[in-house]
Amino acid sequence: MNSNIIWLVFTPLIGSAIAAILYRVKFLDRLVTFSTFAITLLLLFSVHVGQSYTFNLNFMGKIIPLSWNVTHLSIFMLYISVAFGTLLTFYSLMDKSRMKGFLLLLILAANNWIFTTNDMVGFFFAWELMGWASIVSVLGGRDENSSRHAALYYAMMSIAGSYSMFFGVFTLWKLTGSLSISTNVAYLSSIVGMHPWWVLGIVSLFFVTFMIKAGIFPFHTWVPMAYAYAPDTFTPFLSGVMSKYGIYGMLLFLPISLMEKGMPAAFGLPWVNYIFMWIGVTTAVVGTVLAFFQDDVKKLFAYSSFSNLGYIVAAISLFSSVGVTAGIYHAFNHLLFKGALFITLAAVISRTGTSKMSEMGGLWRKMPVTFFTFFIGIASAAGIPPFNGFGSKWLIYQAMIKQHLPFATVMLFLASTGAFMYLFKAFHSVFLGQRSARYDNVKEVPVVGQIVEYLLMFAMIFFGVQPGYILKPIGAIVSSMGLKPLPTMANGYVTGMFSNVYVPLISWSLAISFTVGFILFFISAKHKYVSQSDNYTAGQIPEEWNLTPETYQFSWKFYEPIEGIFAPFFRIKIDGFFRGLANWTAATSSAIKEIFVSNAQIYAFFAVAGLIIFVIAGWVA
Amino acid sequence: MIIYVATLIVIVVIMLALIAVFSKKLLSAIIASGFVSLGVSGLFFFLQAPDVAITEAAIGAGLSTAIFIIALKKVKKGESKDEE
Amino acid sequence: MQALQIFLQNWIYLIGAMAIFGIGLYITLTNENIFKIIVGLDIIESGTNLFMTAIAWHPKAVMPIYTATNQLVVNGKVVSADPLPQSLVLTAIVIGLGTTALALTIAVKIFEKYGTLDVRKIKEAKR
Amino acid sequence: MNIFNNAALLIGVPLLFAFSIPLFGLISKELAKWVTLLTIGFNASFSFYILFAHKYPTMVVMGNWLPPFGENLYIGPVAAFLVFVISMIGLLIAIYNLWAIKKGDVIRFSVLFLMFTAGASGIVLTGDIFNLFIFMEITGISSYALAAFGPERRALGGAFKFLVVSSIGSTLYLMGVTLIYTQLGTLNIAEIAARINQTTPGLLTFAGILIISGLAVEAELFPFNGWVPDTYTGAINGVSASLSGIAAISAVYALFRIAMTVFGKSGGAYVSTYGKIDLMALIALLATATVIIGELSALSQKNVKKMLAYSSMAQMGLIAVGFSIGNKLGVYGGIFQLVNHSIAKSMLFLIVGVLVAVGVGENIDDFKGLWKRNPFLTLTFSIGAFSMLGFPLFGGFWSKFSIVAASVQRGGWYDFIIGLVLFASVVEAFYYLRIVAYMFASDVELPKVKTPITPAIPIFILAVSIVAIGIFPQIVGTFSAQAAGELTHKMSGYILHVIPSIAAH
Amino acid sequence: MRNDTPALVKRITALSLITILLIGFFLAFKEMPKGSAVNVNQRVSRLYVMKNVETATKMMENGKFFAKGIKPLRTDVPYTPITFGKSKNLEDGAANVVTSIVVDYRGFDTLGEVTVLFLAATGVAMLLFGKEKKRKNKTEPSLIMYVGTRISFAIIFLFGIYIFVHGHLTPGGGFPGGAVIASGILGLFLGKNGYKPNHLGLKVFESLSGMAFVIIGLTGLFSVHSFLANFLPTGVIGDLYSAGFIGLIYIAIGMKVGAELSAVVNSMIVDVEEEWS
Repeated sequence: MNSNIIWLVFTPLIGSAIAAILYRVKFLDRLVTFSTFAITLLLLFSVHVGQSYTFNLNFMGKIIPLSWNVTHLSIFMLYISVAFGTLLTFYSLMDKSRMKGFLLLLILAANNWIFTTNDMVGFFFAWELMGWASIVSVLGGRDENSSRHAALYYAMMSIAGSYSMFFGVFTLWKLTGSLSISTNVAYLSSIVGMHPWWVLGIVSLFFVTFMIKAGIFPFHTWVPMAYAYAPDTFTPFLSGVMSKYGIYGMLLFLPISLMEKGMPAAFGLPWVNYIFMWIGVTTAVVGTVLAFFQDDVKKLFAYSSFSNLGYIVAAISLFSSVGVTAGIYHAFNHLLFKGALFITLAAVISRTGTSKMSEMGGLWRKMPVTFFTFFIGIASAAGIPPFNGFGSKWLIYQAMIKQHLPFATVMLFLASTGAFMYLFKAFHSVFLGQRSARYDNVKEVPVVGQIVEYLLMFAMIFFGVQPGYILKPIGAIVSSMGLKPLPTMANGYVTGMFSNVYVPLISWSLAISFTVGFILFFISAKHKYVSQSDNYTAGQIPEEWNLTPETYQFSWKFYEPIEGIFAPFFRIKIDGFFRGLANWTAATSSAIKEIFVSNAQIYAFFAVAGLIIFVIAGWVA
Repeated sequence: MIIYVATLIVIVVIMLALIAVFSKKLLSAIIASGFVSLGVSGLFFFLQAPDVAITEAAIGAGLSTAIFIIALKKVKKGESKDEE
Repeated sequence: MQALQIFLQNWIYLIGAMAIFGIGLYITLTNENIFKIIVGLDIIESGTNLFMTAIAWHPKAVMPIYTATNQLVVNGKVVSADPLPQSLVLTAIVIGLGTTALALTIAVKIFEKYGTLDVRKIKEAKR
Repeated sequence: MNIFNNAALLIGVPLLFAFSIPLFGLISKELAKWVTLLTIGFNASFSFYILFAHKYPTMVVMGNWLPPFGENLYIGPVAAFLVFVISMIGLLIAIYNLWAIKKGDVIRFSVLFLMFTAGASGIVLTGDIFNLFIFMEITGISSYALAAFGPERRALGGAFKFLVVSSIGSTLYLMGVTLIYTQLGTLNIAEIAARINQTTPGLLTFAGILIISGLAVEAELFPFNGWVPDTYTGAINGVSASLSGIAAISAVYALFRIAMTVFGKSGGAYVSTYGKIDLMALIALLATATVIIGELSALSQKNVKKMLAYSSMAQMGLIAVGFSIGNKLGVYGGIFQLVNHSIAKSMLFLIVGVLVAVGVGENIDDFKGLWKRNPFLTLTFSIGAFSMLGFPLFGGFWSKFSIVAASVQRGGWYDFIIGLVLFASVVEAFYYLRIVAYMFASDVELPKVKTPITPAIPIFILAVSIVAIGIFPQIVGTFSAQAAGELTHKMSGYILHVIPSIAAH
Repeated sequence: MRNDTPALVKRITALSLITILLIGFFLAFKEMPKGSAVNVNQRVSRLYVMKNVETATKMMENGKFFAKGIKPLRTDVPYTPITFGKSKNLEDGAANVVTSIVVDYRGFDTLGEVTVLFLAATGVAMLLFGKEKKRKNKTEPSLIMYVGTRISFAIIFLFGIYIFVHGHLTPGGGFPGGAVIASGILGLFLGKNGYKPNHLGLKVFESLSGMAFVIIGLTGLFSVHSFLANFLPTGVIGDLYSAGFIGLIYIAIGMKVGAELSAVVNSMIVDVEEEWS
């Protein structure tokens, strides 16, 4: 009984109350948010695996035990989310975006509660709390109309998702009579043999909610809008941490993932996992393809983030020791480099005022630290060895090949090459290339931002070079799930099934060659500063080309030929289904509105007609 | 014997109610409903309910019809006022 | 004659009450003029009152008032009409008056403000 | 059976002051409003005393004639709790009226408002089926007059529709009561409830349908609730707040006291009724239709007040779904949601009232950028909206949670019902969040708007109570649990308390 | 069912709905005791007519009233025969059993009933509130009308008072008495254009008589510990002072209904200019 667990939930609630009161003074509000995050981080050190806490709630006429207990998975998730949150709030101390502190703290409270709870009531309460708090915070984005539209779209999806979990929680409660997650999961895995379809039904109710939150294939349509139009300092948290709730939920229910004999296997995997793996792969591919053609940089990274989620889901659904380790490891890496990318983007957008790539360019001289962080973020997102992205992608491929799924692995390769393409496009059009006159007086991020960026750079490189520090806790999680953890020799090694890679050696060789190239570049090349307008056309600007400063920026229609190739696929709109549902509801609502024809006599008619129907029903029955 | 008188009154009352249904002018409908109340209060007499008969006569036939006609006057006056 | 008399005693008041109730309901449901609707409501009220008093009566009933000549209880059995529904009808009549008075006032005000008595035109512009 | 006759003051004192207000009015208009306020305050404190000094279950005998022969008021857990809620909401709306009602006939308005609240608490207290009709008429007539009050012409249209439909409804109710009287020979609810199975099934079903339809008009179930949107939109905001807050409680109570206690079969996990068709299933069907139609027609409304009207109709459907599930948990959820809905909905109407009076319009686009113009009202509106949607940290969460729990627990085609209800509440989430989103939009520069003090008090108290219930559900939860016990077990919960010797041998 | 459905369609559907409803009613009536089958002895009103509710209550308290299967044994509740003019201090002295039910046994209904009428009158007055408008061309009633109504008013007024003072002896009571008085006053209105009754008097009278009724109820509560209980002795059945507090209540009701209905008539007859501005 360690009451600190409860304090994990209550400190953010109290902090959010204080922040709500101090809402008028912008800086104080951010200071309170940051300090609450920091306190929660300190509190985290006092919470250890295996501790639990129960609180009796007098509800529904009887005593409902709300229970918290801390598992390896929850400790791991807590540490990475709260640490990243502290970093983010420390960065947003100086940022002027309209991020409401008390809402972020509410989400933090829900975050701590979700990760540690062991009963469905608490889980659902926290899930809904996190849901509506994030909906309202997405509202505060820069551009009013689109952020309202995005918030409403996100609200509909997440509320519909939580209602399907509502159903799942109570069907389980009816079956087992208890509300605690562990007993229910155990019960489900016990009866999976007898009637697998029943278990599949209940689990799919939960998985729909988790897929919506994580933005997996059929339910990914809200992700680009929500991430793009949310306040800039909230998007890192939204994309980095909140998408991991879906993954955490899936990991909770995965142990019963129909591995038992009940299910016919396909390619060595139960067919449900096989389908789920394919869903992950399609998410990755869809995300990458759609990311090519975005002009808004935040939308581009939104697509890239849910395609990385696709990677994670593909890895987890294999449910082999390598797969799950790779999934969780990639989740951590994704949080790190996606968070870094979005924070640097927030800095760039707050400086340049626009998020359109075609309007940016050549900022690296003006914002060098942000440039380097962005560069390392891009490199690790693409999976280049010395940085942290490499380890997890490499492990995912290992897991896929080990599971003899050649076709899916090829698709994932395609997705990751595509990833490199759009990452490079973003990197080049934001920082490299010619800087237009507008950004001459752009200044670097203030010191606070730079500290955060140095920390992020250090983290990405450190976990890239020494993956062991992360793989050890993940190993603990995997063994708690009943799978054999991966052997990690020294901290440096990342061992797949067939080969192991001594990562530090690779990174040192890369670092050396990189610095040599850099020195050569400085010594030899006679480069002079060329203004943006006079490099394309060697001096003249032919009228018939009607080039405008924007179109000078070569990120304009960067991948037009590829767009041509994929054009036929764009006709099938993924969110056509949801848009169709919305139109159908609007149509039925205006049809049903006709019933209230505001004529007293017709209402009397309805009353008498209703009465007659029941009289007839009385006779018939 | 009395039951036949009562049946007669019931038939008269139903006829009056039908007049109220099919009358075009509002005033005749209201007077018809007044007589319906009167007929009903007569029936109450046959149903051995003197209290109810007096009340129905005083309130149903008397005051309801009076209020109806007063309200009709206000509306009729209003209509005539519009035509001026 | 006997059978007709018994049938009449059992059914005539109920038929009368339900006929008035039906006609009142018919008026309310099919007329556009507000006053006609209120007349319909008034007739429905009279029908209901007649029905409630009809169930309190039986052929050999006596007025439920003690007078020098009127014997309500004959060798231990009550022969008078049932006074309870009659007291309910007393209340129902006055409630009918209250509702009709309020309905008429509202009708007058509707005519004053909407300018028409047609129930189909009493509605706000559909924005 | 302890008889606590002083509780008759709950009805006696409001009546006395209602009759005397015209005299106070001769002195000054303000005094009339204050008398209404103080009398409802007395009612609130007396019911607070009964509730928290745990004086219930007790009975008030009228005229020294014990129940099956005379009339009685039964104050069980349901009645004590609901009277307290009605009086508190009535008190807060009376405070609002101090500020809102200035022009027109103020004295008679306060008389009608006082009797509206007293009539509603009368419905909840009474133990006699005809007396229930009388109190329904008292609440009815005062709500017709209150709904017709006000300068706008749509008030009159709405009041007329309400009057026509609900006078037909009360006639049907009267017919049903008379039919049952012919076979059982009594008008006391407890005795009818105990002896309901001695009636012939054909008559029982027909009388049941008549009574349920009569009550369904007030309780806003589907075919009978045509009048709701026009009356709520037409009436001035103080009146629509009291209609959706107070009249709703008494109407739902009356419907389910009759459906569950009078017609209900005791025993069995789920309450079902005697007669050829199960009235509870019938009500469940109506309620689902109400929810879906209410939510969908609210979706396409541009006027916030009309939207609130449709949404309160839909919430009444949700409450009726909760009750009609029939097990203890369902009734618990129903009562909890009823209280939450009354608090939140009356607050929302009061806020719209203040906004209209202060100059902000009624349409959604007038609400744009309200956060900049008046943070207090925007915040309270969002709290009310979030509680209606059932978001955590607000009252609505716990009640919606228990309703869904109960209906999934009952299973069968109740799963299907709750599926539709959840779809409808996603639609409801959309149009409430649309208003909230409009309010927080900040790209429009409009002058600041100051909230007058007097209406701010009730709005603040209601908002605080929503959040308090959200954080500590036990405040309302304990009472609704006891109330659910009384409603689901008709013999031990109600009948034996009123007539102890009815099943002595 | 739209606003503009043709009248014929509306009529046919209304007719069919009503016929089905009436069929439903008559099917229910088949099972209902009617005509000679009506047996007042099976109903609770047997105790009201025989005025032996107290004996029935004592029987119920020691459990002999409800037999097995919750069958109420109303018929074998012992009773003492009541002879008009001789039997003294019965539990309820009114000779008119309907009045005893309306005021004594179920007095709470009548209290509600009076409030309903009071609310209706207040509602009417509230909606028709405003400054009076002079109406010019209105036909002046003839002299006969004026003099006739003034004389007949005195007689009607006296008759109304007779009805509700003798409410407990003869049929009629507070409500018809009040209505008769109101129709008398209506005559005054019709007698002269612009007849203005004394508003203040009407309002005060109405409130006082209403409060009188509630105060009688409250004295019952404080003296005999039960709201609306009879606290006066019930003399010999048939005398004028024989029904305890029933006479008082009916006088209060009669006055109140009379004042109220005339106020309703007054506010409806007068033309009013609404002052919402």
